Amino acid sequence: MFDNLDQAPGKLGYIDARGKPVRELPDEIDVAWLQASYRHMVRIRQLDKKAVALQRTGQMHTYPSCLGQEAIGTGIGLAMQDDDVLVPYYRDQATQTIRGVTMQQILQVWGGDERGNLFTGVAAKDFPNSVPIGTQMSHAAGIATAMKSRGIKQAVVANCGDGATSRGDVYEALNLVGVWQLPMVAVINNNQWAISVPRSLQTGTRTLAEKALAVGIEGLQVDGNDVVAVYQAVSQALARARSGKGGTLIEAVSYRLSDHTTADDATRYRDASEVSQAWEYDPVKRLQIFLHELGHWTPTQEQTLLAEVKQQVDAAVTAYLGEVPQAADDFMAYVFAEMTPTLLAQRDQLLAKLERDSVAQGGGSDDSR
Amino acid sequence: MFDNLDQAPGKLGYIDARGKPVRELPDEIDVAWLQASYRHMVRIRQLDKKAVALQRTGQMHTYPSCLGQEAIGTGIGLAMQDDDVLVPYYRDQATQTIRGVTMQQILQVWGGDERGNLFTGVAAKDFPNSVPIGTQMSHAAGIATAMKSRGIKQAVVANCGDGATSRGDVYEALNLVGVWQLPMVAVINNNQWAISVPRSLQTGTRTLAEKALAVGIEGLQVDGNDVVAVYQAVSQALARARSGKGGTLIEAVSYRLSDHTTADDATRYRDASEVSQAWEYDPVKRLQIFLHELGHWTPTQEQTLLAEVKQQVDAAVTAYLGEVPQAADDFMAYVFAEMTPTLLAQRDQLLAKLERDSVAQGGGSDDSR
Amino acid sequence: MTAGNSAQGSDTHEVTLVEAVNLALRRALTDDPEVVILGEDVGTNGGVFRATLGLREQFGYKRVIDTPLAEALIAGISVGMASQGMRPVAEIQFMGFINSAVEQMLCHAGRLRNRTRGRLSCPMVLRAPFGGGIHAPEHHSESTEAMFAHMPGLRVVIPSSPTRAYGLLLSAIRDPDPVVFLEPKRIYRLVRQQVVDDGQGLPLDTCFTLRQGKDLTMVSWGAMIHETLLAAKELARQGVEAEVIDVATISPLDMVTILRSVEKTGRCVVIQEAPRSFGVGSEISARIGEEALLYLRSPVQRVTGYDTPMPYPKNENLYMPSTADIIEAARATLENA
Amino acid sequence: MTAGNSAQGSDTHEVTLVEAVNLALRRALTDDPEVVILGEDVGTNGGVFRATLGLREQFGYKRVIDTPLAEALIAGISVGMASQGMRPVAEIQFMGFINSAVEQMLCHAGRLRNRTRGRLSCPMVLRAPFGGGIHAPEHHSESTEAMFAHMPGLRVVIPSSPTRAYGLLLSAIRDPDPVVFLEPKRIYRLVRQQVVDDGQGLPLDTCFTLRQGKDLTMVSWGAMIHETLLAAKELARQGVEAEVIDVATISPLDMVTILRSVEKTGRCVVIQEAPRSFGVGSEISARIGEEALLYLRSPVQRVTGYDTPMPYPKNENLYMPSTADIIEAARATLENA
Ligand SMILES: Cc1ncc(C[n+]2csc(CCOP(=O)(O)OP(=O)(O)O)c2C)c(N)n1
Ligand SMILES: Cc1ncc(C[n+]2csc(CCOP(=O)(O)OP(=O)(O)O)c2C)c(N)n1
Ligand SMILES: [Mg+2]
Ligand SMILES: [Mg+2]
Repeated sequence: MFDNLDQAPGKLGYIDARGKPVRELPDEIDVAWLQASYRHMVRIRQLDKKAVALQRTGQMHTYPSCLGQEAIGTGIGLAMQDDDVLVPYYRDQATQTIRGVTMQQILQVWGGDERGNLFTGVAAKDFPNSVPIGTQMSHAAGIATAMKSRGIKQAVVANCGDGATSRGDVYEALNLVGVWQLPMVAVINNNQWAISVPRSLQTGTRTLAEKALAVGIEGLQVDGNDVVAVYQAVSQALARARSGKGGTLIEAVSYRLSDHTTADDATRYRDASEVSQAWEYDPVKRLQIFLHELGHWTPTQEQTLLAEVKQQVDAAVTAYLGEVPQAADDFMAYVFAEMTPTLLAQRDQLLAKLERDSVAQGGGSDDSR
Repeated sequence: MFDNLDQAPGKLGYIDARGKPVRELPDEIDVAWLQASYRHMVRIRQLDKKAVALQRTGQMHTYPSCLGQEAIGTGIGLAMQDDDVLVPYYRDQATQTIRGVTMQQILQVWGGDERGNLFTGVAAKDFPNSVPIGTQMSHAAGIATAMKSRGIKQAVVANCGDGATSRGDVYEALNLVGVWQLPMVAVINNNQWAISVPRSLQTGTRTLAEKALAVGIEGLQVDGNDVVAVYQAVSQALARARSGKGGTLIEAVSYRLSDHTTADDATRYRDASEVSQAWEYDPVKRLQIFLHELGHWTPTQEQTLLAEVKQQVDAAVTAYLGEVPQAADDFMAYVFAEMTPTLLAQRDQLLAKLERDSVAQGGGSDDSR
Repeated sequence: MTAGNSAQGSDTHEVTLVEAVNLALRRALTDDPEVVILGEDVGTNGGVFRATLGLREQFGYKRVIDTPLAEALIAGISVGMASQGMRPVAEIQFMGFINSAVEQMLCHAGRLRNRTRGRLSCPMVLRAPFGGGIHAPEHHSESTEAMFAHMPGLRVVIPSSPTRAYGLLLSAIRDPDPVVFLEPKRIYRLVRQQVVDDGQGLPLDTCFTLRQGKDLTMVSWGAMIHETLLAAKELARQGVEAEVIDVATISPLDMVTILRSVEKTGRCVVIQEAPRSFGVGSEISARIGEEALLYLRSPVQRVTGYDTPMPYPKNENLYMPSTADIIEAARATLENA
Repeated sequence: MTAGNSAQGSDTHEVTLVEAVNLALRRALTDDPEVVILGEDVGTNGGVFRATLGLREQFGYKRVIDTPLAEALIAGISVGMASQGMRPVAEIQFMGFINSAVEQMLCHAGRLRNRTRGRLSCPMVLRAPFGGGIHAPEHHSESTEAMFAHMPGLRVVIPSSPTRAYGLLLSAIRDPDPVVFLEPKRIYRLVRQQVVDDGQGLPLDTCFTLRQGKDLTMVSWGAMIHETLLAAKELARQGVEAEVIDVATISPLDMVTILRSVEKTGRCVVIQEAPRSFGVGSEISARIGEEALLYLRSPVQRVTGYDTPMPYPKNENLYMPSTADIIEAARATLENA
């Protein structure tokens, strides 16, 4: 499953697959931090489950689950400072929610509503996720260039998958980080698969971290299922970046426990046994056991958390399902800062057409053509 | 001038900048081989000089000189076998002529005549040079894929400059060589400059050879001004490739002694002192001295060679200048295997227009509009 | 596929468009050892739309190749392979991801023959599912065929039915020059048709007249052919006989068929899903205006998408041209006398 | 530049088109600290055409940035910088090398505002010299403006004189949305004009009528404006008054100006250097046919390049539309009565 042994999540972190400590926790990691991480991870897993369920019942479009990737997103989210900028990919729901993107917004995006990208607060300058694989990495490099040029001590975190490392633009962006010493931390979510293509068919290197060598930046591998390891790696890399010491490439070794998206059927191309084995590395479970064995997580706490999270997720779903539709012409209104005469004319056509259809159907335009 | 000391040409080869042996020559290199190499290098330098002169006198369009790069091209050309395929870039005149591309064809290409790409014989499957930087590397990977898929023991040599290593498609192609173990040898002509941009602004790595690490192939640096070193490195890499052991990235460290092209003025961005220092590493001179000190090159031989080469170059120039123009509609005739109705109609328009203009000008269409 | 699976002989299959693609690929792989399939997820997974389903099993790893995730590379190695006499049929997973392959298609695929005055050529096919209407995420619904149509040296071919998918794809693969083959994914599984798997190609560079009519000409391609035919049917019910032309090969354009029809009907509606301005419909409309002006009894009408990105799925339908839009445009051409 | 070099105040300069570009860049750098120049060889070398000459010296390394050789990267980091409020003005060395930047322009630059419903925007300019006629090597002569014109969310702007280069570039840089700014390199140094360096932009999204005329309308852009004006002059000598319209902003297209003129003249020639089919001229011709049909006294004529790659320099002139071609087309529109 994992290309080679030293990539197995649990070998490069603090808490192993069975929830046992691998080495002493860093000083800044206390019980409160661990509990908070755990809460984030449980919350995002529930949201994720709900999103898949909504898709299955026709209330959501294609959705990319982050099942099994919660530690990566959470570790990054907790490591980032408010004035850092996040350039996510589509499995970064955990990081996004920590940065204040609402669960409703996440549902909106995959429910097919651009308003889900209207982030506010800390996330106001963050990018929405990028669908064309890899293209976001140069945006991040550009943001890092702006930060460096303005002399602000901020940094960018940019994420992508293992498959994305085959794209030339990812290399181009990382190469720029190296030559311009940009304050950027790139995290590769190596979940072993790019849809049906295994990591071993993407590149001949033993690790993805070593791609840092080709661009002259730091590179390291961490256990992507260990939230402490991800947090530590990203925190330290961000500190380096903010202090002008340049960028880092972090390979977070993990596993995609879900189908690629709800449109995918992973049983077509990978063994059930591989997946069930991967479940033994579950990032959420291991943290629960760890906390529990430390004496800091009880079944009662678990139940309270689940109830609380259920309420939050349900509230988000209710808000999502109940939202006021966008104005019909919203998809024209933001193409340019001001609508051009061409678009104004096209808007008139659209509105006339909707009027026509509504009359033809006896009122109310709907989803069918 | 050279980013760091171990890149200085002369340090990674057999014959140093002063024409002194650095280490024992490989067995297969004998006097005849050295003399043949020297002849090639002198010939290409003369052709190159002539091409620049033709451009200065308005008989040639923009031309990229290979002054100072003769050892790279010659070393590669001599290392390749007939059934290997060359995917050159625009400074590979030396390799091309060794593979049977005629001097006249090289002049034709830069004189603005597509017929210069009508290679025959050994070069019949070679690519013409590629103007969009880096794009040729994936052609080479595709050719290597075809070879591997057909089970033929051939290999591809693909070349590019130091600047080209910043292009994502170069990385993509090399990555494929690594993961598919393709029979391809990539040679980077690190001539320290990409037009006005020094190597140090292209990437943060210490060498370009180490980019091989990111794609899981062999990588090495050689003295690109030492024809023996280039030959050895490419020969061995080709042997590995042909025997199914995968690809190699060779960084040939050199220096662009000329302007970027005849359209460039390098004095705008680099010091004369740098260039004159680089002349001390001249690949042609050092081989001459080496041969001379071995007792195998006399002033008489030099004079004979120069006379002989002059004759060859002059003949090529005469042929080039005297060639029959292409048919007016040739630029339409090869767009598709057969001219489409659209193109046939456009050809009629063209011919009518030429007829009209010829009548208007009292016969004979010319170069002015 | 409801009929037998064998690509030998000439079995008849009742297939959808995507199954017809599969059938053509299978036939090409069987007939010509130089044909190889490559792309992302085309192997074990059989393609995200299952266009390459079962091909890996039948033809093996060497002929059905999963590539790394890099579209510029997919196009670039196809150029290289084709230059040596192979016949690569590359899949771009969605047309929205074809953009990094633009450079290879424009600079090399379409020019290799011309650049070398016929010494090297580039018999490759770049397949991509295109168009909207399946409620897919952003960038999964693009129709940028105009971009490729403008590139010299490329053919752009678009089937609109299972039979045409089969016949045109075979011809595209056998064509000695590069073809961008765009598959209208919205109708991938819309209807089944009898396809005789006899290895017969259909002609490229020629329109297909799907319906004869004397009152007006409707010109379209790809998935919009579906709405166009529905509109023609409704118009017929209203007593108006529309001629329906499937352009099929977008470039080079067969204007003869279109002009002949417009000369007969004097009225024309061009239907395209892509954004309105600078689309393929513009060329067709321009050519009609320029070459059949005296026959035109009414201005050419274009029914198109808007000059906007395709909206996220919730509002996708606001963007898509509809049957009613086509009927309205047809009526408008009929009003001018 | 023959006059003073200062970008302060409002000196008058007698400049070529490329010098006007330089003047506008200098002015933008002076006025707005968020403006940065980036690209290959734009620094010490001042750009291969010298468009950025002296800017590095005046504004330093942080504002005038030599990038690695990677066009996708240049566009991509510009998107990133612009999203944070900077105003990157990126140079692509030749339009023939813009193709790897297509994905960023299409998928991101033109969509960031729409995707985020106005939260993020992309005020960047992508400059590139374009067009043929300077006997440059392959890929140095492309005119692929139609490709960008079809992309929602992008402006495509093309100046045809020093004054318009200055004014349009300033407006492009100040525009809140992405602009592809194409500079006709064939006329980079053709004429000098008085340019007042007063920081005044010229309006985008609007045609410029360069010559009034009642007999026919000639529509063009970029370098072909030169031949178009020559043709108009010759026609005037022959007693025919042509109205000459410089489209200037290719997308979004100002059809009002064009239609108003054609309604007056009833005849139109569209002149484009790019390959004929699916070019910008197709859209213009289509719109005229569709919206001014009743005014047309003769079919619109297009004078264009051929559907071929630009030939290598020796035969470049065979490809290029000429003044005589324009006159011939104009005459053809006049023959139809
Ligand atoms: C440029 C591009 N090509 C193809 C796709 C289709 N696609 C979507 S996700 C995906 C696989 C991505 O794999 P990876 O980078 O490992 O990320 P993961 O989904 O595994 O997290 C592909 C091929 C795309 N979105 N963009
Ligand atoms: C894609 C692309 N971008 C830009 C150019 C313009 N250009 C031609 S050569 C060159 C520099 C190439 O440098 P390098 O790769 O080091 O090769 P060298 O010319 O030094 O041998 C540039 C930028 C081009 N030809 N192709
Ligand atoms: Mg993955
Ligand atoms: Mg170089």
